[in-house]
Amino acid sequence: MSPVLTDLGIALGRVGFVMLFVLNMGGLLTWVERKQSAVMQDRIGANRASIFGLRLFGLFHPLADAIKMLTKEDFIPARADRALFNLAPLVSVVFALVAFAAIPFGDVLRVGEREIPLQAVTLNAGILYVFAMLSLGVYGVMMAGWASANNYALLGGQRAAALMISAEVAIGASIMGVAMVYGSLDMMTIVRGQGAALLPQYLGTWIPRWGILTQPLAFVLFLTAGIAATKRIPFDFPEGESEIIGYFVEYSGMKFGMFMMADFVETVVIAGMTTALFLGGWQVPHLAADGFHFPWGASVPLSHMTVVILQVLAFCLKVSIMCWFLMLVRWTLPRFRYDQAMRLGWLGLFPLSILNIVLTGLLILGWPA
Amino acid sequence: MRFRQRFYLAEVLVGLGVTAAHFFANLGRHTARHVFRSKTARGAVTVQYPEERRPYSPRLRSLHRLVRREDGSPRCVACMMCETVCPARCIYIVAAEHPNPEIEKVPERFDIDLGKCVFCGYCVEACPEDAIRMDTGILEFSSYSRRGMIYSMETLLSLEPAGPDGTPRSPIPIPADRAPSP
Amino acid sequence: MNHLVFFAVAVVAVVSALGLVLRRNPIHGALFLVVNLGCVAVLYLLLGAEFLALAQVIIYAGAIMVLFVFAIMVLIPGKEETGPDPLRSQRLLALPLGALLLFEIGLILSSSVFVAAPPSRAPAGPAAAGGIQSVGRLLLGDYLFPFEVTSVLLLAALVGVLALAKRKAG
Amino acid sequence: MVPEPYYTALSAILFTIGVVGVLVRRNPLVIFMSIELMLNAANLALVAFGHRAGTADAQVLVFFVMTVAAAEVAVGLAIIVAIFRLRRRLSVDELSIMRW
Repeated sequence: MSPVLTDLGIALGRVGFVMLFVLNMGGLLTWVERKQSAVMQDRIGANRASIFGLRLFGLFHPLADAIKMLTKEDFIPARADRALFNLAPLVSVVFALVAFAAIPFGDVLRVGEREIPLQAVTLNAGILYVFAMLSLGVYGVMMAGWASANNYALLGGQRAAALMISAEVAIGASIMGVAMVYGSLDMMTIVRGQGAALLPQYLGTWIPRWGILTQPLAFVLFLTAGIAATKRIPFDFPEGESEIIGYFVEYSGMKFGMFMMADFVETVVIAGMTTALFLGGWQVPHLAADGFHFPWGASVPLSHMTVVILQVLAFCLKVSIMCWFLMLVRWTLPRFRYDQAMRLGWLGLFPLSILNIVLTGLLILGWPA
Repeated sequence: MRFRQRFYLAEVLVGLGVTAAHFFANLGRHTARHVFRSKTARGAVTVQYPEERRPYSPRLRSLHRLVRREDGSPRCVACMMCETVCPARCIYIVAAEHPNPEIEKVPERFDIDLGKCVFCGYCVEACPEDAIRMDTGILEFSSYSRRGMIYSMETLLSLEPAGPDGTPRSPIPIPADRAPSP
Repeated sequence: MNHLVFFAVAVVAVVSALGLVLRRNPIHGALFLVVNLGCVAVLYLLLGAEFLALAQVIIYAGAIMVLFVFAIMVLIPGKEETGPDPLRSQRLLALPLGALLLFEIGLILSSSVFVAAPPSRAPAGPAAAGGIQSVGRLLLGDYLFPFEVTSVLLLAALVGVLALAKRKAG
Repeated sequence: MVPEPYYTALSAILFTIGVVGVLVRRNPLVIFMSIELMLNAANLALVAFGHRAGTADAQVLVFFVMTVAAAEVAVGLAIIVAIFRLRRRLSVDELSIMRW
């Protein structure tokens, strides 16, 4: 096989893995959302969809939903701006999907002579890339609000735009602290930096240097702003299906489904980013490239392939846990009002993240190296 | 508000703790039920309706039935009390002479339009002969047309009272337009 | 490969720029401009300016144009430019003027100064020159003073906008 | 590698389209966006020249241009919104009250 084809295959494989992971997680989250909320509220949740009587705890419901949405009438309001109306859900979904590309899901995989970084796209400024893609998602929302020719949708779109701008400012400012600690904007480097030991002179090699320990304030700020960026409860006033209706009132069928999908995919992206920046990404505690090295002296040598698989599994597990946590938040907190969320974003999160940057800078400068 | 409550995050964490505790407790119960086949653990208060039913209260007003005499004829004497008292005007009676001279009349037609009925039970209260009751325990009747919601005397006479726990003993009457097509 | 990407992106960029100028609806114009900015970001990537490409997307597309779209949505001037144009004859002059400008720029660019061979010192390569590190070093090293002055400029803009927006209508 | 003259040529075309847009359109918002297009074209030319020179200085300059553009857009949009509040219409032809 020619090297060009091999390169193409590897690139396709990397992108394909991430796409599969994100899309499946997004689809699965529709099930998790129903089931988790049910379990939290002493209910059972959706369990009726079945194939040949096989129910599998309602796992077929995402499939049934997809069929339902694909076969529903695709209604376009008479005065709508047809081109933008059709484009808007696509824009929402695409930017949410590509955002995950810069998040590493494993360390370097060595096959023969080749070294394959387990990341869909290798970028020097991966954080900025994810950030840029997330910030472009707002166009889908604004286009939907505008193109529907519905004043409620327009207001919803404007609320969404205002929310996402204030959330993104806070996200951008809070990840700067992480970038400062690990000295890079490349997500791979940041994740590698989290494999080292925290305060080795005092704690030995017991505790890994994860972002949540070095940047606890940034973690809370990022998570809050990240939830706001997904436009889900408690920050769901852009849509607020039941009361204040939002930017996708006029949408039906699969286009509506794509907006929902974009929200779920954004949840996965936020979970992935939190994992990569604060929870050590694909790092398994005490797992080095050649196996486990425990601080009490024991070590378990492992083959390269095992280590890589363990790392990818660890990443998937952490992302799942984060998704679970985001769902927990979504089903626990009541909705913020528009002005409350703006106040929180601009007067709470933003100044605090600036404070975090200043404190981090002082610590880095003043820390006895 | 106390200081701790003004600082929203602490209260958020408390709330998350409550919901997470519920989640894990229920998850454990579900696991015990489905994996370890525990009979007592119930992770949810849900009643899985068509398969599982809660016992109905004996006072529940369900589908009407017409009570029969010993000889099988309707006990109803077509006095029109129920038709008069019905606030929804869903009862339609046509009276006829009864062969037995001791009994004044008998209904020739006794139709109840269940599409209109509000299940107030006034007809049961008004009946001087205790000829109409609402104790069949049947709640699931439906039709594809308004015509199908009109139940005739023959149907109403054929119904049985519900069992002691409220389970219906007679089959749900299926209107003609809902009958499975051959 | 690079040529292919360049020409594809260039065509999209020109078409979207024309869309901005020609479309009546300002929302469409704004979205065409977003596409154009995205194209230029891709061209920055081709030129090895990774940081600028991302900054272009974040600042221009993600913030400035959102502001534009927001303003257009608030004002909804969708029915503008429909009435008779009193200055139509003057506006038509814009086309020959534009052609003249293009010709002039072409002349300048094809003059000896620009066509001359690249400077003798070898380019350090796009990775070294365009990477985020080198830009950062320059920004906080040689250009520290302008960098700091920029913050004052932003503050002034912030205060100015607040002063303009706070005023009650009528 | 695509030679730099291609980039500068594209930048010239975009710049000209922006100029024509400023001259032709009557809606101040569209004129403003055309100005942004011109700025952008100039940025592209700068980066292309910087690429030829092999230094990152041009990129720093472009970065400053972006920052200034952000500030300028904020102020400009605020002015346009203020004018709209005052006149209820948006057409540059009617904004001649400041003329001598």
